[in-house]
Amino acid sequence: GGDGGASEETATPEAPAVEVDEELAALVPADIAEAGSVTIGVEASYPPGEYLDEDGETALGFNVDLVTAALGKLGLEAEWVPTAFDSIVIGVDTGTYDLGSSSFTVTEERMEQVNMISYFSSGTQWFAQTGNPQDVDPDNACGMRIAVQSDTTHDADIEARSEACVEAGEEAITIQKFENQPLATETVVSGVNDASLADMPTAVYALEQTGEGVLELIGEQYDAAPYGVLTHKEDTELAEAVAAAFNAIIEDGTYTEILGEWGVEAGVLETAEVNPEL
Amino acid sequence: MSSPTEPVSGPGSPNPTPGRSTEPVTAVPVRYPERWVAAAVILVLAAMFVHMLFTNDAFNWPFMLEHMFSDPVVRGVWVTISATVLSMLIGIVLGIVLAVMRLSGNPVLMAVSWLYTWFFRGVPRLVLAVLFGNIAILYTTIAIGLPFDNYWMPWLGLEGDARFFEIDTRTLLSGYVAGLLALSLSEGAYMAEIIRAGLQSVDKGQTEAAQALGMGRGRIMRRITLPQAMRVVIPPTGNETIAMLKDTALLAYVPVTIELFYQLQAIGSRTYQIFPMLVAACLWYLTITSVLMVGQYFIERRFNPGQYGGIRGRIVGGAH
Amino acid sequence: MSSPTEPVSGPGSPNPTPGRSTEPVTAVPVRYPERWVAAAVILVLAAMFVHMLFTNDAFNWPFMLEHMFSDPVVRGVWVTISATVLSMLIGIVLGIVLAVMRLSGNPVLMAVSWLYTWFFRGVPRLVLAVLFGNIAILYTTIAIGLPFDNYWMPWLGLEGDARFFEIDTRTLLSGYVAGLLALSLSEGAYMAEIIRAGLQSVDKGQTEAAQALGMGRGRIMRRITLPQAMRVVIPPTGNETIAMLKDTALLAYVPVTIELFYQLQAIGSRTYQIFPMLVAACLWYLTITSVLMVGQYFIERRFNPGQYGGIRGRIVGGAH
Amino acid sequence: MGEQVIETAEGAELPADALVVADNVHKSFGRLEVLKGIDLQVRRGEVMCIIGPSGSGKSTFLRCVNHLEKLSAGRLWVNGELMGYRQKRGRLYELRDNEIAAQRSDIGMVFQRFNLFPHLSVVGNIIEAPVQVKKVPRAEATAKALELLERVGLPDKADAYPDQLSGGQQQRVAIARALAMEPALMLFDEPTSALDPELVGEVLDVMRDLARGGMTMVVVTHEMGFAREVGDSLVFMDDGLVVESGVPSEVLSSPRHERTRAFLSKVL
Amino acid sequence: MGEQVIETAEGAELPADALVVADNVHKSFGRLEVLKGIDLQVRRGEVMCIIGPSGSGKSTFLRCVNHLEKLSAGRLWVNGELMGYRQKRGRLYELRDNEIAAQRSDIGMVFQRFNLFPHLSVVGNIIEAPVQVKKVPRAEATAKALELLERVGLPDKADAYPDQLSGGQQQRVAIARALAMEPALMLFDEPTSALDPELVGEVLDVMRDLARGGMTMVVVTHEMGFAREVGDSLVFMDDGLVVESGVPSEVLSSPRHERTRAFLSKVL
Ligand SMILES: Nc1ncnc2c1ncn2[C@@H]1O[C@H](COP(=O)(O)OP(=O)(O)OP(=O)(O)O)[C@@H](O)[C@H]1O
Ligand SMILES: Nc1ncnc2c1ncn2[C@@H]1O[C@H](COP(=O)(O)OP(=O)(O)OP(=O)(O)O)[C@@H](O)[C@H]1O
Ligand SMILES: [Mg+2]
Ligand SMILES: [Mg+2]
Repeated sequence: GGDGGASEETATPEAPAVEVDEELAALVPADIAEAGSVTIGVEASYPPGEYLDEDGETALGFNVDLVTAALGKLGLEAEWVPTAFDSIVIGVDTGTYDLGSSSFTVTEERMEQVNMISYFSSGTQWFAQTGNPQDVDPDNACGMRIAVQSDTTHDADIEARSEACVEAGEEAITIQKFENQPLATETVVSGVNDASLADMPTAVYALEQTGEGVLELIGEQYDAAPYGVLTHKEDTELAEAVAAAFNAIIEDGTYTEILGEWGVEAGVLETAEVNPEL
Repeated sequence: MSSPTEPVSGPGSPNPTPGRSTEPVTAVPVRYPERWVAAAVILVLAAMFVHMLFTNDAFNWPFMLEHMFSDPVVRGVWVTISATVLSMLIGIVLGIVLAVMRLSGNPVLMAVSWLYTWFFRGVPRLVLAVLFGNIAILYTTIAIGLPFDNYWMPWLGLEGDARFFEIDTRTLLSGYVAGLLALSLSEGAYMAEIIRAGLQSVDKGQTEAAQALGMGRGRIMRRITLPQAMRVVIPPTGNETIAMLKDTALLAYVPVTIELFYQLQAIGSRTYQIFPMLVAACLWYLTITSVLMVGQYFIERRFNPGQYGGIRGRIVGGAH
Repeated sequence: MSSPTEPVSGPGSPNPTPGRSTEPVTAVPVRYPERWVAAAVILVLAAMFVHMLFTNDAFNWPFMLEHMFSDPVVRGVWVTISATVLSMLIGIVLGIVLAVMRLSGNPVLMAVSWLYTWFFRGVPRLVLAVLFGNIAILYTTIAIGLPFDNYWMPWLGLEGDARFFEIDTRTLLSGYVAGLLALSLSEGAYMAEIIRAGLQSVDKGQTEAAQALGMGRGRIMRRITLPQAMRVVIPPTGNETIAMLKDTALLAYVPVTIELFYQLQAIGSRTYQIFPMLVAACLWYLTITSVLMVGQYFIERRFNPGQYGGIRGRIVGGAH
Repeated sequence: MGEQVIETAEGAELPADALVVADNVHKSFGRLEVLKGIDLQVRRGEVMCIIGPSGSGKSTFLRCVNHLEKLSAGRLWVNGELMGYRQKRGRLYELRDNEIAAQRSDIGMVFQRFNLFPHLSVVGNIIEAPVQVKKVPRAEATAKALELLERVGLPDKADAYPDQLSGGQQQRVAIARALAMEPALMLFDEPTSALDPELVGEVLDVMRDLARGGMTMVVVTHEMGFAREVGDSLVFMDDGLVVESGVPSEVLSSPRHERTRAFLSKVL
Repeated sequence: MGEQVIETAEGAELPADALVVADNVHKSFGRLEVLKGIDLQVRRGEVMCIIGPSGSGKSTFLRCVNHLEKLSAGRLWVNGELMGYRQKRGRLYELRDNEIAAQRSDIGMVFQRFNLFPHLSVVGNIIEAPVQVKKVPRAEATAKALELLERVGLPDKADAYPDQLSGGQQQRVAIARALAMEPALMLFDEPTSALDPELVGEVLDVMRDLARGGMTMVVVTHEMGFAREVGDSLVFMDDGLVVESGVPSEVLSSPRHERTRAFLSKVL
């Protein structure tokens, strides 16, 4: 591993203050407006999207800032509850959480179960050791050793690429699936695997954390897909309000400000939508 | 009405006074209404629970049934079962060796056994799974040769190294084998404690009798002490097996992702039908647990015949 | 050189033939070179392991030491310890009740105990943690009243319901309490098996002697049988405690994220220093495990005095 | 002879001076009938010795007396109380655990294999039941225990553990333990047969003392000398029945039944 | 008397007809000296009975004979072999576990508490050692076991488990188990003292038979009748020393030492 302590000290961006938009606030369901706050389930282990601060309690990240800003437009306080992934979806389903937000990629299958409000777009980004010593080419990775976080869209992506290799009569890709991205990244740093692919922001963050000159990006991001905030399937009212709030911060520039601070401008989305067409 | 009024006739008091009280004792057993109330409450609660299971939408039974038997899940069941069985078998053998070492009286063996137990009870299985799965990060190659050659060879003025051959660790351990190793090594430490308790519960007269017959230490352990320790060893071993069944989910950290729990979770996170998939996991684990418990019942009966009729008491000794 | 050549003098053969072989027996013990070789190999391997720990960059010791004692982590240690202790205490009490029920001979109690054990051994703790953390998924409100009112009230032509008061389950259980409940209920099932094995290992003459003294069932259990079962119960209970220490990591699913392992992982994923944080977890768990093992040693000695000098044998009976 | 008679709660009439009345006691284990109708009466202060071949049901009978075994048929009274049951309107009702325990606390029993509690010290063994059952204050119970240990000749073993005692010492502690409950009746089930010959004497001495003190005792034993010297009556059991009973010296010297004669010839 | 002499591997000269030679055997447990210098010789075919008060070291001596206890000082030979050690150039070397086991397989031992293996049937108990240690084929060992059961009078108990037998039966199985190894020497440690008087006869009968068959036996016992009738020699031990020895009838009727007299008066 590199000496990750180096970038430890980089100041985390301040979330900008937003003003309440009374018109939008009126869209919020009465009970929530009355409470004045929403609870949001978050799996805080996916920097820079969402992760825990050094106090071990506060959620940080660009997702956190975006959602907090949007809710600010609605005059709502955001209560972030760090939890495990399974618990977020179940919690939203049972009303334990009003929203779920954790770098969730929007898919058709998922939208059958919950409402998803798109607000950010992330593509897939490959990276390898500096200089790409194994000469990994994302479009022809046959026979390489590739690390990936399991159960992500990238997981499905690399599986498909491997199958294509086999069909083309070439060697399959050796895929190693890890429970989390840092572990996958670690194996690229140590040379156990040749490259990895991840969400673009995550890949950038990995580069920062592993230190200067250890890793580098390969190629451009591709297959951009939106991230979505979850609400209960029947909570369309709240979903619409949140979507409108996102559009409001896109409008007034808070949105780009936040993306800029976190260095993820590449993920900018034109408009937020409830259950967008993919 | 009986009336045993015959006088007590001097010192030879036990005068037979037959012909009375011949009815068999068919007493009304003590009533425990509180138990029946408790049972009724439990039954009602259970009924409400089952009713909830079938009426609560969260369970989404049709979806669950559709995916519970899909190919990758069924394959996962077999991986989980095989990993459980194999790691328990290795763990038990290791546990026996460690327990015997611990009780051997030999300070070297005792220390080694203690250290092993300490270390592997202390380190979480998850960490072991990660470590064994990623051993390549720690050692990129494993070399057979003389140790610390990089220190003493230069010091002796020698060049090169004292390694006879090297293996690339990326290919040494397949994920499954690495995971199995992590689970077995950890289980060995736990089994060692259980087996130690079992061995200590066997009367030492048994060992002496076997020694007096000219049996060697190993044979006494195998043929006399261990079988008698089984009675005490089986129930906690059942616990360990059932816990291991669930711990195979840690294989995902190795990473071995063809395992049952991972597969169910994968479906859950793909479709956001998390809860039905958790219930599916429960049903699968309950099924396998039931099979294991039946197995435990028969093994217990095999090693503890007295308890189930047949042989009377546990205490060796004449009728008393 | 000794020469006991005195003739065997008729039937009274044991003629004292004193004055010879007076040297004390100071024999050379059997040498086990293989043991020393094994010990040496183990030592070298351990040395290499330790050496690797300190020289391998992946471990990044300075980083680890810096974060291992940060406030949230230390708080996490206390949460983990308190959750372990509390859930084991509740689990043991539950286990005793269940084991006694299982051995009571009363079919109702036996069935209830069996069902409980079956269910809670079968369901993974992770699922229990999720369920208890989100109990609302099963029942959005918990109502105290007559059961199945929605069926029989309309049927009897009544309106309204037969519920006396209702609680919103989302506010019923705090996360910590819910998690504790999940762990304790599960532990109860495992402890029940362990304690059953212990109780069965006590000679039934002990119960009879206590009965003959006029002691009631509960008192016999508490004062006579349980203390004697301890010898067999302690080592597997030690296992359970140490396993529970690690299983408190499941509290994150409830969610209770102020727990040790979660906090360490959070640092790991924030900083991409996974290995140092895993090692920090190992060190913390090893430390707490060591304390627990010391505790176990003393408890074992307390309940098993014969083993550590003091009392001679285990077998009640005269010198032999 | 016109003895005095008392009427029990069930309406049965028992001789006033009988402490134990067994009325046609039967006991079967499954299909094995072990007791086939035992009628016995033990008066207050009487020492009754029971002899008989192995398997004749001696232990089973003693265990019936303090309800460690349930009768299959017949009735058994101790101290005017039906053991283990309550009779109401002609029906028997089992007693609750604590009621049976209360009945048993009047009856001391000494087992062949001592059955001391290995996890308690000698004093702990003795005071356990008084403190727990009779709620005697611990200090008082301990004082009493030391007195009893004196009486059985073990004043210096108060703090020893059972494992540290010889068999004879263990059996004497077992007797002290039973006496600590101040029972009206003592049952001894071959109290000396697990002992070395040298140790037998110690235990018999204690029992002899007890008998002299007026304790009612039922003793299953093979020590004919003891039976002859201490016993007020001797009962010979075989195959679940009382074959012969009477004054010990008479039964021993001139047994009336063939079976008794055969047995005595082997044992004496 | 000019007896024949054989020289052992260690260079010691032993009487040719002595099966057991104990030479100044000492044994201490910690600071407690239990055996204080025992000198004994048992000839082939001899039946030696040992008596003595409790704690005098009788059991400890027997356990020294088959090396269940290690001597503290002195030497002990069985069958011309030093038990438990090899002597080379004046130094003693402990034998390995399997070598000691081989020595023990020539010596049968019967314990006071039987110590049958509860998880094995009667036949299982008997054939265990022959099959496992001597590698006798199972069928052959079983045939032999049935023969031995016949000899100890239990032909019909082959498939019973120890828990299902009376004490006397268990002890006879224990004897059969020891005999199955065809030992040159049998050690009995109070084989009848855990038995009811009626059952004692059974076991003594078997031992009597064995003695008649020429088996060398060392018997710790309190059965003076047996010692008188069957024993070739009688040893009285007290406080870790042999106080008196000789022909049983002589020792029993006219003991030379005060201590022996006192002991016999209590036991007889
Ligand atoms: N719990 C039981 N289940 C089945 N059979 C039993 C049980 N207890 C005793 N028996 C049988 O009842 C019979 C009488 O046993 P009991 O112990 O009363 O005899 P005993 O006269 O005391 O003999 P001993 O002198 O050997 O002690 C025996 O055949 C015995 O096997
Ligand atoms: N393992 C041991 N550790 C300490 N002391 C022991 C041990 N074994 C025996 N002793 C002591 O050695 C002495 C002799 O014991 P041993 O059993 O040889 O006597 P014994 O003559 O067989 O007596 P008994 O007739 O009661 O069987 C006793 O004081 C006993 O307490
Ligand atoms: Mg009996
Ligand atoms: Mg002895």
